[in-house]
Amino acid sequence: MTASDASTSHGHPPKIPRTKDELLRLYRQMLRIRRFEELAARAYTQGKISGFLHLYIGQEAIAVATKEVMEPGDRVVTTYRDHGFALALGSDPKACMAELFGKKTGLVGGKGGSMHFFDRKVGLWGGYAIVGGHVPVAAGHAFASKYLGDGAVTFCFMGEGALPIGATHEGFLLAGLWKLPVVFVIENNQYAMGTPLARTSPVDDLTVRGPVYRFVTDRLVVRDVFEVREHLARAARRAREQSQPCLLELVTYRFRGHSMSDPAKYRTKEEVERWKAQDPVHRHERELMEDFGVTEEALEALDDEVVAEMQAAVDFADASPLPDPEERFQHMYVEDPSAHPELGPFDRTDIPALTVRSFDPKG
Amino acid sequence: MTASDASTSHGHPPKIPRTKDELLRLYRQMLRIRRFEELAARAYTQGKISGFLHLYIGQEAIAVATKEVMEPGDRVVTTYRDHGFALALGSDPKACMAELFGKKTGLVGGKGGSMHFFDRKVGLWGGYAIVGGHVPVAAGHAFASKYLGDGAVTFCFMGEGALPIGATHEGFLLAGLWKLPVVFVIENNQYAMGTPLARTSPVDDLTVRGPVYRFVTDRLVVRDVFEVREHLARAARRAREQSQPCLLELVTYRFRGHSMSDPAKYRTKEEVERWKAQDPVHRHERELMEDFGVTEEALEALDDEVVAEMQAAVDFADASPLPDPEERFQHMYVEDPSAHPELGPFDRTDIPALTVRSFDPKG
Amino acid sequence: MAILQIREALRAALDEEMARDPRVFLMGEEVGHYDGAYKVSQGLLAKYGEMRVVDTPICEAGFAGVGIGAAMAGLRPVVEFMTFNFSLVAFDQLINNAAKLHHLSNGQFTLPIVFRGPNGAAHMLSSTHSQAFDALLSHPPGFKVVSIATPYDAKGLLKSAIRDPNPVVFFESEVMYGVKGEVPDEEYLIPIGQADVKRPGSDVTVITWGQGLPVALRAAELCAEDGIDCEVVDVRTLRPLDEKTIFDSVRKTHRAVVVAHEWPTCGFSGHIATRIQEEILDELDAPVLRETYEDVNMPYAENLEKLVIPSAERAREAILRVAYHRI
Amino acid sequence: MAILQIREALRAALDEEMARDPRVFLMGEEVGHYDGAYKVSQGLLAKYGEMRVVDTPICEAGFAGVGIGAAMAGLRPVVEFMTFNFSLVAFDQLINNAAKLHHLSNGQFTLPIVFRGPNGAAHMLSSTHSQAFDALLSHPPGFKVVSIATPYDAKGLLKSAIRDPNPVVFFESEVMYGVKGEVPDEEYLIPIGQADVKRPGSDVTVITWGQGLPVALRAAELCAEDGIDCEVVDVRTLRPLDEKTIFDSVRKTHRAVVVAHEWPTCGFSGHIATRIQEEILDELDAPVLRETYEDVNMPYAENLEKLVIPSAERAREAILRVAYHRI
Ligand SMILES: Cc1ncc(C[n+]2csc(CCOP(=O)(O)OP(=O)(O)O)c2C)c(N)n1
Ligand SMILES: Cc1ncc(C[n+]2csc(CCOP(=O)(O)OP(=O)(O)O)c2C)c(N)n1
Ligand SMILES: [Mg+2]
Ligand SMILES: [Mg+2]
Repeated sequence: MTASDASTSHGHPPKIPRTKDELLRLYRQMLRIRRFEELAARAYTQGKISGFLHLYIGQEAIAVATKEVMEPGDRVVTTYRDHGFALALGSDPKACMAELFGKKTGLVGGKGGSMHFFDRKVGLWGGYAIVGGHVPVAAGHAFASKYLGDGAVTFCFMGEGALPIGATHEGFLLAGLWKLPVVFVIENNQYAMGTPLARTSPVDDLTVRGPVYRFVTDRLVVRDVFEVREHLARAARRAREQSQPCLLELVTYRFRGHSMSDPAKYRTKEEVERWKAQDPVHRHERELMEDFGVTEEALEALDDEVVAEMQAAVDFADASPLPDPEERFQHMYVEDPSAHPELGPFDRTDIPALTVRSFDPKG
Repeated sequence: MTASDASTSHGHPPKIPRTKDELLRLYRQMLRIRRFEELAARAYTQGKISGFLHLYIGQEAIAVATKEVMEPGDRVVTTYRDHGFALALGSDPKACMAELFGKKTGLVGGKGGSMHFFDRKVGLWGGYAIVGGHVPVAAGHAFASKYLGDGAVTFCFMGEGALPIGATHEGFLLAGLWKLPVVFVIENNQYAMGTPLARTSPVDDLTVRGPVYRFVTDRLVVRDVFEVREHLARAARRAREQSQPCLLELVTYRFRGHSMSDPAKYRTKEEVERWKAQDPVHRHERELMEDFGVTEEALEALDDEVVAEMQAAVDFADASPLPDPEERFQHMYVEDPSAHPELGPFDRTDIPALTVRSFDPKG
Repeated sequence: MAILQIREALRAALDEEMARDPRVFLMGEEVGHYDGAYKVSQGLLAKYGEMRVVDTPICEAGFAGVGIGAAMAGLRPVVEFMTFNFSLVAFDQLINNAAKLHHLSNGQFTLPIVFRGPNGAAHMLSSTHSQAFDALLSHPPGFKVVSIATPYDAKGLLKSAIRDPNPVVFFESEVMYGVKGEVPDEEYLIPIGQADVKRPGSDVTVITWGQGLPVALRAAELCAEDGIDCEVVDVRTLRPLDEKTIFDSVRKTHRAVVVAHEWPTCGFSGHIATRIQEEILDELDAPVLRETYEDVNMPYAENLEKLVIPSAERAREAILRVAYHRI
Repeated sequence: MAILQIREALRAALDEEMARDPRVFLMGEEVGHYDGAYKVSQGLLAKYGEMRVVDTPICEAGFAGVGIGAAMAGLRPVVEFMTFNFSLVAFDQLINNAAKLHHLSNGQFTLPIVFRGPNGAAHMLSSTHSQAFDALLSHPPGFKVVSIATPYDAKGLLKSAIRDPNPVVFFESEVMYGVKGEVPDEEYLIPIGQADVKRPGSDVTVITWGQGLPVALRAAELCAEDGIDCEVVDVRTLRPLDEKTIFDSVRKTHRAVVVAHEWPTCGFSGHIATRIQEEILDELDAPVLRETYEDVNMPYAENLEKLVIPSAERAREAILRVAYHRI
């Protein structure tokens, strides 16, 4: 699984077998993300959402494919561009939208907003907003998996803009040195804010750094959610079964600006159109109609359902109360450890011995 | 010039033509460093030097070869293991020793000690003691060279222990992206304090990271000062003439502990002996006798001269006054810019336009 | 006199200094082709080219270090942090290199460099993007530290910062780039290290800077309705601090309140209170009180954020308290 | 009672906690095979193996981040910085991740992690290796911050820090690892957030912590010769600060001096002075004075370093000054 045996041409992707039901299911998931964000964008222009709002539109196939390969206990760690992962992993769209609205009912009680979705129960270990800063943290999650022998895989996503920063390098290095069960995924949407990759990277193929860390690497242009799933599954298997860290570069595109305040004037209309022509959501829509005989009416009905679900999220968010004033002090410090089951029997003396696996820095 | 065409075997190095005078000159330079440090080590045990004292003994050929390839205006930026460079570049041993003694007459007036030799007039742009922190600074010196078109090359040295840290990666990346005229040299003495490379790097060949930054890379085991000079010269030429940054890994060994307080118990006696057997200083000593007929007496006389020079440095340091108390406040801020010619005509309006070369991030 | 926004005043300062001195260059994320994340550097790339308006990858330690190295080599870098929140990854470069190398090299190398960008909470950006580093970068010796709050001060102080032979930290504010004010047409400089009395008064000294200034001025207005006449001192420079202007005012009013957009523990507001009581305790008729961020991480929710950041109403209460006025 | 060095007391705390709770592990440079740069972790690798005593490459941001991630996942990391000077490269991890994630995730994730290591000037290490980060890491909310000065406190507080469900910054001192003192044979814990009166007295309150303690105690001895009876309060914890013990003492003595191994601008010493004047100004018969580092980068030369760091003689002068005693 090296860059060379990945398909990187812009032609039709190699056909991976799929059923109509499967395709419908994944298509629906992608559509849910897109419709959620379209409504969020509207709410932003209405002044109901503030701060930074980074949309995932165009990249949905990645989050949806990730959920497909996750097993219970697996984790996703990602950037501020995090709505897609929350919805794909199973977060309640109501809580997601309420978070954007800064409401008490939000995913993190209105403390984080768009950039900081955390939803432990679905495996979302956070949206982080300092570029690269989450990479060592994800390595730490994987370190814990190795320590505890829990068999979990950590999926860590980052933009291509995160490769120059030191934290990314350090997280990679420790994961490679200690052979941690982690899959690092570069969502290369080709721009970091207004800056194209060519102006920040000495090289075009970002997986060239694999050998520095003894990562297995892979590279793929995102067009087909099944193809993304296959590549992610391969990497996840390596991480889970051999504790072999992998670096996967997924070349993709965001159709909107960096955030809501970015008019994205740095891209040509032609370039955007070229990428829209291979938008996975639209491709799969055509596929459903052309290859599986799904009618336009059926797709419209599905879309209506999805829009209704997301509109309900907006209505919920709108109607939700603001956080209580004293909530700003809540969770500054853990006052009552017993309210945090994850802290376990922290002050008891009869903790069972953990099975700590032997630790060979090279093995 | 790739890792593969560099000689990395432990056999006799390829014979590079040399004259007796040349060999004597370089041998003397190496010996000067060694004797200086031996006397410094003694002064340390006598309590005349304090703080951290990191000896360069075993690595002298690198500093001496560097001086050989430098042109006026070139710079050396290195770590806390910096005595060798100061002496090789031409700093006054008296001022160096006085710095170790914390005296007013020291290279930096007693402000820095062993770890922070700066001697602008000989091209020593500093000894830095935060691992990796000087790498972006050196890239900045090279950036200025590109900006000013001054044709200078910056030589930046680091231990192999500096590769995991983010600052090194970031400095490399910017140098590669902007094609800065810099030579990065890893002095791989195989240990970072007590830690062998195998416990901190996922890979053995550190030049494997070259392609990430579009560096030209090279790798060499340090046995022969002429060979080191040749490899450095090649890299310097590329940097100077093509503004092509290079990464050169020099595999070497320090015969002493990490610093004076390190008993170096983490290495076997056999390993140390193996490396001592190919100590460049001793090799060249044998060569002078065997190939050039220099007598033992002549070498002893040379040694006596060198020891006398360094003992004079110790005597000077010992006799020098402590810094005046008010000197601790001196140079906290520039109070009088006119005392700093490097600041130039900073508040005039008739500064001539600089020739700023066109700046192509890829070119 | 032109009426300029703060961003325009900053741009004018950069432009004039770049035109004056070819060694001056600007470096940072999105400063060039994107015309600046907050449009401070709009048009400068077109005018000065890619060598002097340098777009960087996302690696603050790397480009801060390059700026430091370039300054040592005789250039005059202005390094922009998109916001100072992102400077945390460059703290080693700032504190160990920029702030120390002149002293450490015993004066052999000088570091005429400016690190600038917005600092402090903007609006609903949550805790990692709403931090004020006034105290963190004033604590270690070595920097000059400036914080501006008007277009006039922005231009005059940025020009001085660029000409200063020392490393300067220059704080701006995201939410104040659009603030307008008069800026002279002719060239002027404002010396670093001089406070400015933004509103003269006789009853209570209100000390502030940066984003605190509008809060302090509003509080002063509110207090005027209570019959309390506030003197608002904008320190403008945190290092070196113009203690004389502060002490002179307190000697007159015998009462002081500090209004600051920063955390309260080990903040600069506390430093000012400490210095007042150390030097002129006997002049004080009341404790020096402070209106700062609350001691919590910044929440995203609008109502919570509003409670955490300084308010003119709470500042008014502090002012009335030190004036022993019924609240 | 055994007589232990501080390094031995710390080691005993680590050993006991690692034996008690298999989730506790130690991570840092040279902590394992080298037995610790200052031998704090001597013997622990042999006892607990490479998974629980983890030697890291030189990448403080990386391994601090790994510790943070591991803590989120239920482990109990103790991250050693060889010295806190090197933590500067990890400040983003410390301040943006460790100190914020519990709040930012609205309590979904907890961060039971300790960052420990020596802080402050040792002896002749020059400016990049002689820094005290008490203020820098106390300023942003989110950490508990401990600073120890005796073997007894070292052991009892490190055990509490490891058991604490919050991120804790734990400051030690290179030059004090060899300091000896009594440590009970039986297990004990010292709660975080409690100051300790290290010497009772009635005339002047001397507030200190960490490396300041021996200076303060020595100054108190000197003052005793002048007939001034000092009460020395070792705060031990900077966050949360035990203000009650400080205020109670000042209410008794009406005079206070802070002795601190840190820079004077925006320092913790100033925070203490600020809080005293804010809360009990009327109790003060004199300004709160401070004996700290001078406001300069630390020089290497022995005579200069000695002048820059706090001295018992200068502390004595400050004490006599607040006592209005002839100096
Ligand atoms: C350390 C740091 N510097 C700067 C920023 C500001 N910033 C936020 S997102 C971004 C661009 C990131 O681009 P990329 O990594 O490609 O991710 P994308 O937004 O394309 O998903 C920048 C510069 C930041 N958040 N953190
Ligand atoms: C960021 C940072 N972390 C830790 C240290 C402490 N330290 C000083 S030297 C050193 C080992 C460096 O080894 P290497 O880079 O191989 O250089 P060598 O000493 O072998 O020349 C360490 C860990 C430091 N100076 N800076
Ligand atoms: Mg991108
Ligand atoms: Mg080494």
